[in-house]
Amino acid sequence: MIDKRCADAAAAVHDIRDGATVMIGGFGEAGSPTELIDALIEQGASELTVVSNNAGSGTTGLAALIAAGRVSKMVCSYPRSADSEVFAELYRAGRIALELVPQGTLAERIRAAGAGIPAFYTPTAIGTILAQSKPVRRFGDRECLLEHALSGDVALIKAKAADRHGNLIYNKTARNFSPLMAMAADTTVVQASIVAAPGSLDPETVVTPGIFVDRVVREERSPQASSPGVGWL
Amino acid sequence: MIDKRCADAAAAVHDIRDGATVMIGGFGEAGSPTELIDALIEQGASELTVVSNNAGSGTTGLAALIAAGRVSKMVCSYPRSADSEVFAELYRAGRIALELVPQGTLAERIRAAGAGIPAFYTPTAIGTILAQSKPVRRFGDRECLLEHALSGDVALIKAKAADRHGNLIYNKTARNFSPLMAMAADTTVVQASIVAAPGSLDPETVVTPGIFVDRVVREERSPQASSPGVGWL
Amino acid sequence: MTSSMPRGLTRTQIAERVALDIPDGAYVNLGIGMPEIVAQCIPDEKEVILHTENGLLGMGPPPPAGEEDPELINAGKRPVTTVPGASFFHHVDSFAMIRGGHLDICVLGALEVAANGDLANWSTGTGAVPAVGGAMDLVTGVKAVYVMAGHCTREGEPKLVTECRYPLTGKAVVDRVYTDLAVIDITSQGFAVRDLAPGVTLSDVAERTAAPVVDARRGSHLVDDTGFQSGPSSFLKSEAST
Amino acid sequence: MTSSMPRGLTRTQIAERVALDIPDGAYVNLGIGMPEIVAQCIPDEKEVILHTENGLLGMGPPPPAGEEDPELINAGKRPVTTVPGASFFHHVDSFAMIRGGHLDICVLGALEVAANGDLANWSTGTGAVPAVGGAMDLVTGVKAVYVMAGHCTREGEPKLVTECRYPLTGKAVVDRVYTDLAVIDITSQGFAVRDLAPGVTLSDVAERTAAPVVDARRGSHLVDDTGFQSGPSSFLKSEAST
Repeated sequence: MIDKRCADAAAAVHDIRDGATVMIGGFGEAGSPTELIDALIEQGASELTVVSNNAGSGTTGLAALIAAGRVSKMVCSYPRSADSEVFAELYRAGRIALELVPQGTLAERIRAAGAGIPAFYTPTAIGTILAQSKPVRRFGDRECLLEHALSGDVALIKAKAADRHGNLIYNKTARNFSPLMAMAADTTVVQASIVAAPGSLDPETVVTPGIFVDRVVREERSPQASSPGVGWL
Repeated sequence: MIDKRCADAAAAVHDIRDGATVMIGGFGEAGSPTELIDALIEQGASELTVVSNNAGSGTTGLAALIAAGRVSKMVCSYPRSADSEVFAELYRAGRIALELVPQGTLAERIRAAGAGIPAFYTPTAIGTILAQSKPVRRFGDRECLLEHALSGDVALIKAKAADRHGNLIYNKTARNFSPLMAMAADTTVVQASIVAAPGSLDPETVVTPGIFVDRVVREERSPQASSPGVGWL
Repeated sequence: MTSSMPRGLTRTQIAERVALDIPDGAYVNLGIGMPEIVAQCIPDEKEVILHTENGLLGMGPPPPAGEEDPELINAGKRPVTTVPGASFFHHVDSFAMIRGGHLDICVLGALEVAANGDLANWSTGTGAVPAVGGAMDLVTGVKAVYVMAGHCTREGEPKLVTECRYPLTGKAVVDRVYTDLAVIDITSQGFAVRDLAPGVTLSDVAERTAAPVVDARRGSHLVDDTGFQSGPSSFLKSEAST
Repeated sequence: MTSSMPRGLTRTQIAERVALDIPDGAYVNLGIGMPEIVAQCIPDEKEVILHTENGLLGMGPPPPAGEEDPELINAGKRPVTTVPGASFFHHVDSFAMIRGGHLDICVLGALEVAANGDLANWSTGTGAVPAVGGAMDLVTGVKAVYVMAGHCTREGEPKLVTECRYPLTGKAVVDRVYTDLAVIDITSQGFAVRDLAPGVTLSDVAERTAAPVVDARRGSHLVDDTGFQSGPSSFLKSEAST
């Protein structure tokens, strides 16, 4: 039987190794898998490369992972935040590396990894400092950069609902990078507000088919959780 | 106001020019936009390049368009059919050209056109006769072919439901190539069983957002149509 | 119309001026910051579909206080709503709309715009943390790229220049610039003033622009150089082909 | 066990043999034709998710007569059903599953398989209309490529050869071949017989194979060469690492 449910977030992230590339879904707070990130902080893996659109805000979630010194490199499009200096301070101190990628190229590179495309051409960033050292080829009247697939050892993502096969749906703009990261990582771990029986999700409306998902954890802090469980992680 | 609805299929295809590249959705019969194809036959455009997974079966739809001598070239993955000799006869007689493309590469090339990717690398077809004359590049331990985006002047597709913005949902495996072709064609024409008011489709479950759609026609022959309208096209 | 010193347009007035040029039925992406104001200025008689690159087509106005959903936000990470006909999608589909040339217009802020259409709007090249977001994708993929910005910096430095000093977002990508003083097209002749704010003269603009400007106002040789040259309706007509 | 002339397995028996090797929880694509039979042979105690490249994960058996939906079909364009937990998707997402290495196993037919794993299964190179479908994507992307075919053609020509004469589907892509006579792995030593059908000897296989075969049966030096060498359970155990 296929049953991708894990007992808790700790179990779902227990085998993430030092030096791993961890993709983390979310655009700002929307879709951020905070319970899985907290479990990863607890678990202790370090020297991580994190692929995520942003570099954390406030002092929780990804910002807390960075503040704990676990991240040696960020791959993202927008590591600036109004309400957090965590990344900025480490960056200015030269204690964290940054690979800055245009947001669309970042999304496309992640998808490429999931779709078996080792590299593709795009006109985005041509003529800018982000094009430096990348191969250029002309197609018609446009110069394009060669961009490579970007894969992860692990993806940590958040869904609205999952079943034990790993089929997922998301909530509004919390979808963002998560379906792509699910495709691109060797192991995809999901925290979901609702964990339902197979057949509960309409096959027409599944956004991430279960084939892309390895582990499912029901959120402790979601509204569906009973109050004693809230925040115990 | 945005209103992409057309009076009928004839109006929706009236401006397709001789020599146009026409993408036609469907995998076999599933998702085949037969009313739009019939209107295209009536309209008379010729010397067409047709991009479609198959090359028609039986004597209706795409097979009829081919039989009418309107198609000078097919771009497809599987032009063989148990129940039609239309394409085969013309092909053997040298009266229709064929660009045979592996099915996944075909889908990916169409998507690339819609996503602004001029070309990408894939290991599919390496070492086969379909790789002939294509540039090869090695990524890690794999040789890959450079494949180019495949766009269309027009896409003819079938949906289960549409609204006047052109938002679409599909029925089961009738979805197949249609969402990709909608992205890749300059003008996308949809025949839909149901045409509903904006807001009728759940924003979470729209498969093709209206930005990719230009014209919507309600099916005459769909179950929803009153019987007098059936087959009058 | 006033003949006093040029005050120029307020931010909201610039946004209104941009909104005038957005045709009915357009698919539009509004950048973070000043361009966000444009959303509030689109007249009811136009149906304009707003795209936000974090995965929503059919973005509506901010929700009433207390009804915010932290998972329904725009690219600036502020709470928004949806309009009927909206759709959600993931990031790669969202950027396919941008990069595949499906969006009609984007409106972006700027640090500098060069006379050849080069845009710098993502980095001052100093010690700040660099952050590019979707800006490079937008300028490369969207059919028409409009910039909305103060004509000069707070320090009075022109933002319209011969050549950008800041790192580029894209080369030769800007189609038009809306400032507090004027509407300026990027043409083969460089900056071409198409419209002036009330009370602003062509020489006011020329003095505050670090590159030559040409006069491209409709019938500009017939009228004086104060005030809007063309009514919104004629202006809009010329937009139909955008 | 019989010592009479080798009859070999029926098509259904080959399919049953393939199904034995598919582990619980696998994501599997079954090619058009003979491999389709495998779907009916998967035992109830295994949950195997079938993928069909025209856009469905969680394919169920054919529907009862009269309940066919022309818009719910498999890659062979035959009516199918869905199982609980199924999902529909478009073609590029479907082939992302294939090409991105997400499927565990595909089972394909063959015209020829070479000792180095080359596969020819899409074209006889003659006047017939060429049609490739998803075969080249499957052999390139799926983690394990199994071939299911008659050991010889109807004319008695071996399908297992030193070098394919027909146009290739892919180079060095096949992992294992299931025929009416044997289960044969592709190894660095070429064709390695892993299992024999009841009543079939190693020399029966060698005589009908146009390339050298080696004996790779579990404990083959201890037992005679008739009948299955290893029970299904031990065979399956070795599959866990596939």
